[in-house]
Amino acid sequence: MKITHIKKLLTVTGFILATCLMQNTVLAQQKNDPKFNQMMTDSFRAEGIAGLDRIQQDETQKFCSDPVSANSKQGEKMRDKIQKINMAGIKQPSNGKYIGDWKKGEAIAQSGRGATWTDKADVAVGGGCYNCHQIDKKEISYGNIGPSLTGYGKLRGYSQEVITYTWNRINNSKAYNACSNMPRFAHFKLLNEQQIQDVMALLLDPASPVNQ
Amino acid sequence: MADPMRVRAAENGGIVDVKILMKHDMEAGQRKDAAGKVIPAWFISNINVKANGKDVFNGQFGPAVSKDPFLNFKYKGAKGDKITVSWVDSKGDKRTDEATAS
Amino acid sequence: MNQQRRSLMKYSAIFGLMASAGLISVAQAQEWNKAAFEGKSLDDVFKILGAGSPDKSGAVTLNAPDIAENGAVVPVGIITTLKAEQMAILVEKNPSALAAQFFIPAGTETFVTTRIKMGQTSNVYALVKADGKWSMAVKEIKVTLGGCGG
Amino acid sequence: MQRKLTLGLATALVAALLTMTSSVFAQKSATDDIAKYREMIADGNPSELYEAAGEELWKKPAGPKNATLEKCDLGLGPGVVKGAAAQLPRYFADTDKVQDLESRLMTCMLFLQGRIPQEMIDAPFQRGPKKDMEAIVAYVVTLSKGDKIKVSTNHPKEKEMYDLGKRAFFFQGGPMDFSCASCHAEDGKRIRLQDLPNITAQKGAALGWGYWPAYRVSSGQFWTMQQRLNDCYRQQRFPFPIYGSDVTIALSMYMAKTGNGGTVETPGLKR
Repeated sequence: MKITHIKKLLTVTGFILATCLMQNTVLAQQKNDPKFNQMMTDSFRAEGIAGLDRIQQDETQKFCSDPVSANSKQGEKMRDKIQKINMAGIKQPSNGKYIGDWKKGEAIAQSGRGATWTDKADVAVGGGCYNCHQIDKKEISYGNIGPSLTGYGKLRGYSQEVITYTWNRINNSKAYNACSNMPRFAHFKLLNEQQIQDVMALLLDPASPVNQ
Repeated sequence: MADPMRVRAAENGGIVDVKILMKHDMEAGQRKDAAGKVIPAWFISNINVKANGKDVFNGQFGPAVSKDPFLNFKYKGAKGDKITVSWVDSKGDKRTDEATAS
Repeated sequence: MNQQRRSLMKYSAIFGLMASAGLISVAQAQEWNKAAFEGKSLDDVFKILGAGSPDKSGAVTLNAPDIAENGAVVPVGIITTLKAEQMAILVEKNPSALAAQFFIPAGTETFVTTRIKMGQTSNVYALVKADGKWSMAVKEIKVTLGGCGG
Repeated sequence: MQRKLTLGLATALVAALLTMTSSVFAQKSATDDIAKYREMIADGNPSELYEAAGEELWKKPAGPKNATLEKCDLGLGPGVVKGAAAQLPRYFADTDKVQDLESRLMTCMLFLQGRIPQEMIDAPFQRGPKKDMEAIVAYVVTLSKGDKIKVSTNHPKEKEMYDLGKRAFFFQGGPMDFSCASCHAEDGKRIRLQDLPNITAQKGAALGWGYWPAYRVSSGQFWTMQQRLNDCYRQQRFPFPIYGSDVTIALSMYMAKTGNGGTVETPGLKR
């Protein structure tokens, strides 16, 4: 009787201790620096559609702003947590359709416009995909921050598994890699469902030039 | 008044290498302003270069020449040549600058 | 009186001649070839310049990059071993093909470099007129999309 | 008839060339070609046009006090312009602040000429008082061309600014989660065909810091470092960084200090 009590107590203590430790590592990632916060507050002003709320970080942004800690062993649990949060927000297509029009997808991939303070709120935001990825190999002006997507469907196949993974990845890349450099296109409503379907088609329509 | 040009002229082996930078917007008449109105074309149309008063180069530009135009050519000449560069634009604005071949 | 008048006329004639000699550049300024610069297609401009159908010639070199990082500034140069008196740069896919033309007096090298705007990837032509005959060189210059694009 | 034939032939040839190039075109050659392009435009940097205007403005009496900027202290003593930009940002005792070139010039305009900094801060880039500032900057930085980047963090305020700048460099925000580090923290990266210097390392920081201010061919404008940073933040989808604000100076301090020892190549010529 007594022993089980102690056991319970130990477990609880252990749990509390573990939680404290975890929180400590999370806190240790980057100390809150009032001076830094003050600098950020004082240095920016709202302009056009770019309000000051844009420097109010969410949990993901806060965590990823300290890459040394985020990439450390101690950061691992937090990475999982961030990924889970982001995964939870992903919605599958409301009409069950994953693949749209690859030609429209190519136009979205080409455009890096939108969401800056010089853009109006109604300017369609581009995917900016070529900024970081090779896609259709006929386009020679492509970046390399992300992996090459040339032959995407041809190489990986067109299974539902590949389709769902790709859908999720475009919707919210942070569901798989907490501090991926890729924007969370659905989470921040940069691209709507139809636009994502079109980008999906660019990668996964067998007729898309990407898969030729 | 139009902004001054930068004229460099360097003699080497009896050939004077002339490099000219002109300050001009070279508006092509294709762009729109913030209000959506077409900005009318306005560009340097003619450029004349003389060395010691004698023509060594004549050029005609269209609006497809880049903003702040650059021009490079060479002529048979000598150190100390007085080089006079003049341009006139499509609105009739003019600019003349001088340099000495070194 | 008559004598005086005649000498005055003679004087003004000489003065006029001197003035026109001195103002050669102004005269040329007024001769900006409006029709050629407003010509849309290559053929339009060839016709207006009296170039007919210029032959490609190894004696004409168009010095330009294969790729332009930005279409707003594309360096292009013409160099030729021909005794060129006139040279021109044309961009096939620009709204008006003729970008610039140059007149080369005797004693000036048959070499010129300038910078032009290109709206998109296009063939660029270097035209050279020597001994009344036009020759040309052609090169495709790719205009790439650059930067973040925002 | 003959023309048609020649043209047809030319078109066919070009078409053949096109198919050939598009299939063979490797990225390597594309970046090599970009390098060739840059080399071709390197001679004849239109920054020179701004620099000449800036020298005139430096020596021209202006402002309520009708004074010139010739006694401006950019850190090497009143009136010393040569080499001054290579050592900025730095701490200035008279303002008790770390200042970059442009914030320091605003101080000189205030002290010497009686010009109100707020007018400069509020002016849009490339117009009004900013147009003058840009020309003056072109003049000042040209006089450090070829010098080594030599920025100190010996003063506690300089060190503090550096630390703040480093933190700001990694600060993510906006609807695209971007920080400076999203693009500038790894070697060998590109956006489209543009190389991205790794600013967290000396070599990359020297490349980034050392070539700005620069004439941008894409806009046909001379851009100061303040405008460069402003547009970075615009593309990061951040709100508007205030001209001469601490975050811009802190980032400058971080870049310049990291790039120490590199060569100042200003004014540069950029896409």
